[in-house]
Amino acid sequence: MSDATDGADATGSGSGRTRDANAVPTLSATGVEAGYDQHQVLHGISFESRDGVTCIFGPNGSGKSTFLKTLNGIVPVWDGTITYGDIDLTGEKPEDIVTHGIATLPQGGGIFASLSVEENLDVGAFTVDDADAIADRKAEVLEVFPALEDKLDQKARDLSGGQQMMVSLGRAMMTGADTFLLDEPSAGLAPRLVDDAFGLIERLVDRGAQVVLIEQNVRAALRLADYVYILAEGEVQFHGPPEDLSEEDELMELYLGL
Amino acid sequence: MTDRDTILKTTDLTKRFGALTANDEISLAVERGEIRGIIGPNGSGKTTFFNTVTGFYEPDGGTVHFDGEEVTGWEPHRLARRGLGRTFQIVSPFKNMTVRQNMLAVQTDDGRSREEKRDRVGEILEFLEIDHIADNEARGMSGGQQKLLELGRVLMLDPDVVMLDEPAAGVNPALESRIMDHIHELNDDGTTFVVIEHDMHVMKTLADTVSVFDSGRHIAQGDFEEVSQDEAVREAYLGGTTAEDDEVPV
Amino acid sequence: MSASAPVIGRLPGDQRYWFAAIAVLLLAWPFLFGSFWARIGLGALMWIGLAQSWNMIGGYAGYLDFGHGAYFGIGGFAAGIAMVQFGYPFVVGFALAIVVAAVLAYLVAVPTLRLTGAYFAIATWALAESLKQAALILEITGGTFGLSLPRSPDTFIGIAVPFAISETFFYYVMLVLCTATMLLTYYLFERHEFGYRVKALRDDQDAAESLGIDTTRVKRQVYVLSCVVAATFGSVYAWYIVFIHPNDVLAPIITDRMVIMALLGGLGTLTGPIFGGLLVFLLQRLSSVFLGSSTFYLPLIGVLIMVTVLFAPSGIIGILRGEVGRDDVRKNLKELGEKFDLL
Amino acid sequence: MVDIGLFTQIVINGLLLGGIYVTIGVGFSLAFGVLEVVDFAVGEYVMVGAFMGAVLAPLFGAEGVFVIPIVLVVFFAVGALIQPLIHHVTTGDRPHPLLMGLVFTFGLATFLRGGVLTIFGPNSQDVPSSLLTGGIAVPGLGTFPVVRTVTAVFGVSGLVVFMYYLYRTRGGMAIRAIAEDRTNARLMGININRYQSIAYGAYAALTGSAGVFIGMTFNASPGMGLQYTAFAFFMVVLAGMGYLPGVIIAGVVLGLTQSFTAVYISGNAVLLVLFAIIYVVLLVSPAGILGKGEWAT
Amino acid sequence: AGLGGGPERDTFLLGAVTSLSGDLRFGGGVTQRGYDMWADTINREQGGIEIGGDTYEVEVEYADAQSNPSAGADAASQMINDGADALLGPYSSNVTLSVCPIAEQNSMPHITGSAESPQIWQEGYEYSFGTIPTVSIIGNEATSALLNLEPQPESVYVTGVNEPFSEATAVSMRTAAEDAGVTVENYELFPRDTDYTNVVSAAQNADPDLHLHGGHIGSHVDLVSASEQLGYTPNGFLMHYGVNTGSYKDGSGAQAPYTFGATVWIPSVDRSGGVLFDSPQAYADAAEAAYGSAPDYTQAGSTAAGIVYQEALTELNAAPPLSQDDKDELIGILEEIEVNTFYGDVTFEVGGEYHHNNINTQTLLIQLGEDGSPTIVGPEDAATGEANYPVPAWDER
Ligand SMILES: Nc1ncnc2c1ncn2[C@@H]1O[C@H](COP(=O)(O)OP(=O)(O)OP(=O)(O)O)[C@@H](O)[C@H]1O
Ligand SMILES: Nc1ncnc2c1ncn2[C@@H]1O[C@H](COP(=O)(O)OP(=O)(O)OP(=O)(O)O)[C@@H](O)[C@H]1O
Ligand SMILES: [Mg+2]
Ligand SMILES: [Mg+2]
Repeated sequence: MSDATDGADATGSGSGRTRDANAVPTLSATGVEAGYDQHQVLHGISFESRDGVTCIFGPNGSGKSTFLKTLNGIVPVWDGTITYGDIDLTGEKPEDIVTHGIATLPQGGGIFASLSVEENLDVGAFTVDDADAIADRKAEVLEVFPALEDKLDQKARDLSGGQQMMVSLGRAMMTGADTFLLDEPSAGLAPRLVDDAFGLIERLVDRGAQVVLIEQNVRAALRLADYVYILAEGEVQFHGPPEDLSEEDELMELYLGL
Repeated sequence: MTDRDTILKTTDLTKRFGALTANDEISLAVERGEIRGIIGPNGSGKTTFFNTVTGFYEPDGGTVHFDGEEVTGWEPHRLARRGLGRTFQIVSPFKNMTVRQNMLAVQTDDGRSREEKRDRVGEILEFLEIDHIADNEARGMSGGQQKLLELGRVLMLDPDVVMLDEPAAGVNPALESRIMDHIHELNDDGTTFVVIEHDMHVMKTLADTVSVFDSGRHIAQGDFEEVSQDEAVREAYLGGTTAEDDEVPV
Repeated sequence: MSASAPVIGRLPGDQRYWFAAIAVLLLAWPFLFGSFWARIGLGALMWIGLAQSWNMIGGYAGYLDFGHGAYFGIGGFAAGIAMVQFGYPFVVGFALAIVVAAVLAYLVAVPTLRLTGAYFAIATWALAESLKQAALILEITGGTFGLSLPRSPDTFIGIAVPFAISETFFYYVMLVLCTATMLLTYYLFERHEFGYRVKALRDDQDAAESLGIDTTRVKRQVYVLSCVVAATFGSVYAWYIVFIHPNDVLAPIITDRMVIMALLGGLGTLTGPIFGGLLVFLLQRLSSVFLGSSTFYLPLIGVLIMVTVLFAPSGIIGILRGEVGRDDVRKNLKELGEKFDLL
Repeated sequence: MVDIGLFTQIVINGLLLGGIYVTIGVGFSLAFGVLEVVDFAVGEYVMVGAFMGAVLAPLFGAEGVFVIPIVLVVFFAVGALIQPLIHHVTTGDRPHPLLMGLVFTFGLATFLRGGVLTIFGPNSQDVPSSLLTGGIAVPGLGTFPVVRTVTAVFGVSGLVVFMYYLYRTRGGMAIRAIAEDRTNARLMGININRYQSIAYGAYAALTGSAGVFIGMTFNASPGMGLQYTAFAFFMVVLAGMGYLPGVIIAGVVLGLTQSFTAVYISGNAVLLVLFAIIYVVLLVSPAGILGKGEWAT
Repeated sequence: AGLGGGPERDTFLLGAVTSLSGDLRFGGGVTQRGYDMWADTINREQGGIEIGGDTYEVEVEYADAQSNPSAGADAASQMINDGADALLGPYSSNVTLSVCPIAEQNSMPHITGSAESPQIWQEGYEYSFGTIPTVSIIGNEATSALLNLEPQPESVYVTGVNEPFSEATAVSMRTAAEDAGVTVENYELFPRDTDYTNVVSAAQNADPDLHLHGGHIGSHVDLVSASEQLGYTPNGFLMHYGVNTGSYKDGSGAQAPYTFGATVWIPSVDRSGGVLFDSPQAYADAAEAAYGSAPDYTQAGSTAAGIVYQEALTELNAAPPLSQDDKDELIGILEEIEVNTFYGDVTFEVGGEYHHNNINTQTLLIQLGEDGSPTIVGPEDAATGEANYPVPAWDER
C-alpha cells in the first residue's frame, strides 16, 4: 500500500521514481452499477486503470463523472466492486479513500472560494503530516503554475476561471497521491493553459503517477492517452489502446466528433 | 462587411472592481448578422464585458448602443426583451423546474399567445434534441444538457443578438459540433452572435471576426487567421497550440 | 412531480367527488357542531389562509419573510383604528387594512427585497419588531392598553346580517377569505405564467433577469400580494376577537406559526399550507381538550417538527403523495446513521 | 445637561451589556457563518444552560461558577450529537436546505422550551453565586457589576479562542473548507462529520455556559430564550455574517445603543430604536457595520 | 330548567377559563387552585348548593386559554357550548378582555377572581364581575401607606413595564405620590425585555427616597438584581404584583428580603370570615393542606369568586341547569349582593368608574422579612408588624 508519506518521498526527492520499482496499484471496477435516488446511471461498468493515462470519453450525460465519483466514494455503489491493488474500496468513504493515495479534481474544479489560494493548497495536504513534504510540494505547484505565486494570499474566488482551475490542480497535487482522478481539467482554460494543464499531467505521469482523465478536449487528451474507455448511456462502448480507436470510425464519429 | 450595419456597439466601456480595471475603455462594434468571437487569457475581462453590456454591472464609464439606441445602464430584463440575449459561463438552470417550465418562464413583449409559446418551446427542444427530457427537473440534467437548455432558453427570447459565454466548454465534441451547427443555422436566419470561447477549433469554424482581450483591454481584432498569426496574441494567449494543430495522433 | 400531477396527493376515485364532499362539509360545518366548533373551524381557516399567504413569498418566491405576521397585526389595527378612532363600519376598516398593508408593503419591498436569504429574513424580523414596539408607544393604536373594538352590531353596511355578528357569521367570512386565497394562489402560482416567473427568480435571479423577467417587479408583486392577504385576515380577526393588543396581534409567534405551517405542509405547494395549517392549529388549540391541562403539547410539537423535517423533507404533502415510503425512511435512517460517525 | 457620573455609568452599563451579547454572539456567529446553520435554538441553549445553573449550583455550595465546567462538557457532547441531525436535514436533495435547518432548530427550540416549562414550571429560578456579587466602584467612572464584568471577559476570551482555532489550526482550516463545500472537503480527506460536530459542540458549549452567566446576572426562566435568539441574530447581522471579530463591535453597538436610548431618550423606545437600527444597518450595509461579513446563501 | 338550559343535570356547572399553559401558566395555576378550593370545600362540607331543599354539587370544568386572547375566547365559547351555568374568569387582563365580549354575546354571567386591570371595568360589561379591586386602587392605597412611614419620604422614582396591568399599576403609584405632595423624580415605562442596569443607573442618579415599580414577578427580580449589582439602595422598593409569591423568592434568591409589596389579602390579615371559611388563617391552612403551598390574594380572590356565585345562586333559588332568564336574574342579584367572606366583604360597584368591580376589599402594604415571609406593615389600622425602614443597604445584609 502506498500511503501519503510515500508520495511525499517521491515528490520530495524531485527525481521521480521508476514505475517498476514501486508500481502504482491498479484501480479497477467490476460490474459497477450506481445512480441517484431511483435513477440508475451506470449499468455495469468494468474498468481498469493502466500505467500512465487512462482516458474516459463519452457524450455529455453518459455517466463519466458519476463513474469517477464511484471511484472516489462520493456516489455509493449499488452493485459491483471497486478495488485499488489489494484494497477493496467498495463502500469506503471518500475521506478514507484519499488516504490510500487517490486524489480527485472534481468537474468544475471545486475550489474553496473564500479560502486564500495558499489555504486551498494547504487543505489539499490535509492528510499529510510532514511539514517539509508540504513545503516541497507547494514549491513544485508554484513552479508549474507561476501565475499563482503572487496570488497566494488572495481569496480563490477573486481569480478568473482559468486561474481557479490551476488552484484545483495544484491542490490535487498537494495530496501527494499516486493516482489522480481528473474530471475535465482543461475545461474553460485558455489554450496556453490547456497546454500547461496537459503538461502537468505529463509531469505527473513521468513521476510515476497514474492518471484517470475525463476530457472533452479529445484531440489533446489522445496525445497523452495510454488506454481509452468510451462511455455512453452508462455502459462501456469501447476500451482499448488509442491505436485501436482509429479502426472504430463509427464510434469516433458518434462519441468523439472526430 | 461594410454594407452591414452595426447592431451592438460599445464605446470606451470601463468596469472596475476596486483597484482592478476589469474592462479598460473597450470599444467594440458588432455588425448585424455576424458571428463575433471574443478570445483572451483567463481573467482578461471577457465575462465582465458581457455582464457590463447586458446590464448586470453598472459601467464605470463608456456607453453601450444596441440596435440604434443607447442602452447604457438598462436593466438586464429590459435589454433581454429588447432582443439582447445572453448565457452564463457557469450554467444557471432553474433547478426546481422542469425543462419545459424553464423555457416557459422566459418573458417577452411580443404578445405571443400561450399556445404559440408552447409550440415554440416544443420546436426549440426538438431543435436542440432535448425534447425527450422536457418534463424532467433541470436539477438532474448532465452538464452538457444544461448547456443546451441554457441556449434553448435564450432562444425563447427570439433575440437579435445572442451572447454566448463559453458554449463549448465541457461539451463533448459530438455535441459541440451540433451546437456549432445550431449556431450557424440560427445565424443564417439572421441572428447575430457574440461568442466567448477558448476552443480554437470552435473559434475558427464559427467566428467571422475575432476580438482579442488582454488585461481588460481590447487589443486586436480581425479574422481568425490574422489574429492567430499575431505575435502578441500568440504570446499572451495561444501559446504553442493553434487550431491548425488538428491531426489526431492515432 | 410533473406539472399535471393531482393537487391533493393520491386520493382514491375521482377528485371531483372529494372536492364536493369537502365543500359540503365546509358549508354545513357551523350547523353541524355548534358555536365552539365554528370557532375552531374559523380559526383553522384563518391559519390556513395565513400559512398560504406566507407560502406565496416564502415558498413560491423563496424569500424567507420573518416579519410577515406584522401585516396581520397591521390589518387588525387598521380595521380597529377605523372603527374605534373614526367610528367607521368594518368595511371601511377592511378597505383601509388593504390599502395600508399594500402601501407599507410596497415601501418596505423597495429597499428590503434587495436582500436575500438570511439577510432578508432578519431584516423583516427586525422591522416587524420595530412595528410592534411602535404600536406599543403610539397613541392611535391604544399603546400599551390596546384597542377594544365596538361590539357586535347586527347590521353590516346597513343590511341585517343573517347570523348577526356571531361565530357563524365570522366562520363564513373566513371561509370566503380562505377560499379566495386558495383560488388566487392556484390561479396565479400554479396556472399562470406568473408562477413560472416567480419560481424562476427563486432558483436563479440573474438567469431570470437575463431571460426578460423583471425580477424586481415580480418580487415586489408577490410580496405586496402576500402581505395584503395577511392583512385581510388580520382585519377580520380584530373585528371578531374585539380586543387587540400589540403583544398579541403583532407577536413574532404569528410569523413563526405561518412559517412552520407552510413548511410542515409542503413549501411552494398549493395544498401544503392546508395540511400544515390544520395540523399545527389543531394540535395547539385542541391539545388542552385532549391532553388536559399541561404544557406537554409544546415538546410534542417540537418533536413532531423535528421528525417531519428529518424524514419527510417535502412535508406532509410529500407523505400524502407517497414520496415518503418505508424504503425512504429506511434509507434516510441509514444516511443519518452514517453522519454519526464522529470518531 | 449631561451628568458626567451618570454618563460614564451608562457607558459602563452599555459595554457590559454588550459583553453579555458577545458571549452569545461568538458561538452563534460560528454556527451561522461557518456551519451555515441558521440556529433558532440558540436562545434555548442559553435558557437550558441557565437552568442547569439553577439546578446544579445548590449541589456545589450554591455557586453557579462551579457549574460552568460541567455545562461546557455536557453541551459540547450534546451539541456534537445534534449536529449530525442538522447536517442531515441541510444536505441531500432537499429543495430548501437553509430552511430545513431553520425549521429543524425551531422544532428543537420548541422542544427545549416546552420541556423545561413542563418539568420546572413557569417560574423564574435564581442561579446563586456568592463569588460574583455586588459591584466594584471605580471612583470617577462608576460601578462595575462583578458578574457582568466576568461575563464580558468570558465572552471576549471565547472569541479569542475561537478565532485562534479557526484561523490558526488545521482543524479550523478544515471547518472553513467544509463551510465552503462539504463534498470537496471530503475529497481532501476531511472527516466532515467530526469537524462539524466539533464546531457545533464548541458553539453549544460556549452558548450554554453563557446561559449560566446570564442566569447569574438575571435569573433562569423558561421563556427567556426567545429574547436571546433575537439578539444572537442581531449580533451576527451587525458583526457581519461569519466575521468573528465583528462580534465585539456588534456587542458594543447593541449595548451602548440600548443604554443610551434608555436613559437619554426613553425607556419605552429602547427596543424600537434597537430594531430600527438593525433594519437600517441591514439595508445600508448587509455585510455588517464594518462591511466584513460574508455568507453565501 | 327552562329554555336553552341544556340537558338535565343535578350539578351546577361552572366553566372556568384560565391559562393552564403558556406564559401565564403560573397565574393560571393559582387561579385554578382558588376555584378548586371553593368547589371542593362546598361539595365536601355542604354537599353542594342548597336549592329548594335539594343540594346540587358544584362542578368546575376548565378550558385552557393558553395565555392567549384568541384561545381564551375559544375556551369561553367551549364552556358555553358545554352548557355551563356561569363562567369563572381567566388570569390576566388581555385574556379577560377577550373573554368578556364572549360572555356579553352569550348573556353569560362571568366572575373573574384574578384580573386587575381597570380597563375591564371601564368597558362597562354587563355580564362580567371581578372580586379583586382594580390595581388602580391597590397601587394607590399601598403607595399611600408606604408614604406614611417614618422618616417621611420626600421623593419617589416610579417605573413600570409597558403592558396594560403594569402601566396601570405605575400610574396609580405616581398618582398616590403626587396626591401626597411627594416629589416624583421620574416616571418611566420600558419593555419587559430591556436591561435594567440603565433603569437603575438613572434612578440611582436621581437618588430618590423610594423606588416604586409596576410589573410582574420577573421584572421585579431583574430590578433588584440590577440594583444589587450597582449598589442602588433607596430607603425601600415597593413592587406590585406578587412579591409574596414563591416565584419572586425563587427568582431573586438572597435579594428578596425587605421588599415592600401590595396585596388585598394575606393569611395573617384580620378579617372576620363567614361563608365556607371561618377566617383567613383557616383558609390558608386548608389551602396549605390541599396544595402544599401558601395561598396568595389571587387564589383567595378566586375562591371568593366561587363563594359569591354560591351565595347568589342560593338567593336565585333555581335548580340547574340555569335558563337564560335565570342567568339574567343572577346578574341582578350579583349587582346587589353583599357577602362576608374570609377574603373580606365583597360588593360590586354598579355604574361608576369601575363597573362591576369589587372595590371594597382593603389594600394592605406588606414587607418581606429575612426569611422571605410577608408582614403587614400598613395601613396603620391593619398593620401586624413594624416596617423595617429604611431598608439596609445591599452590602450590609
Ligand atoms: N446529482 C444528480 N442527481 C440526479 N441525477 C444526476 C445527478 N448528477 C448527474 N445526474 C444524471 O446522471 C447522468 C450522468 O451524469 P454525469 O454527470 O455522470 O454525466 P457526464 O458523463 O459526466 O456528463 P458531462 O460530460 O456533461 O459532464 C445524467 O443523466 C445526469 O442527468
Ligand atoms: N465580481 C467581481 N469582483 C471582483 N473581481 C472580479 C469580479 N468579477 C471578475 N473579477 C475579476 O476581473 C477580472 C476579469 O474577470 P472575467 O471573469 O471577466 O475574466 P474572463 O476573461 O471571463 O476569464 P475566463 O476566461 O477565465 O472566464 C479577473 O481578474 C477577475 O478576478
Ligand atoms: Mg461530467
Ligand atoms: Mg469568463
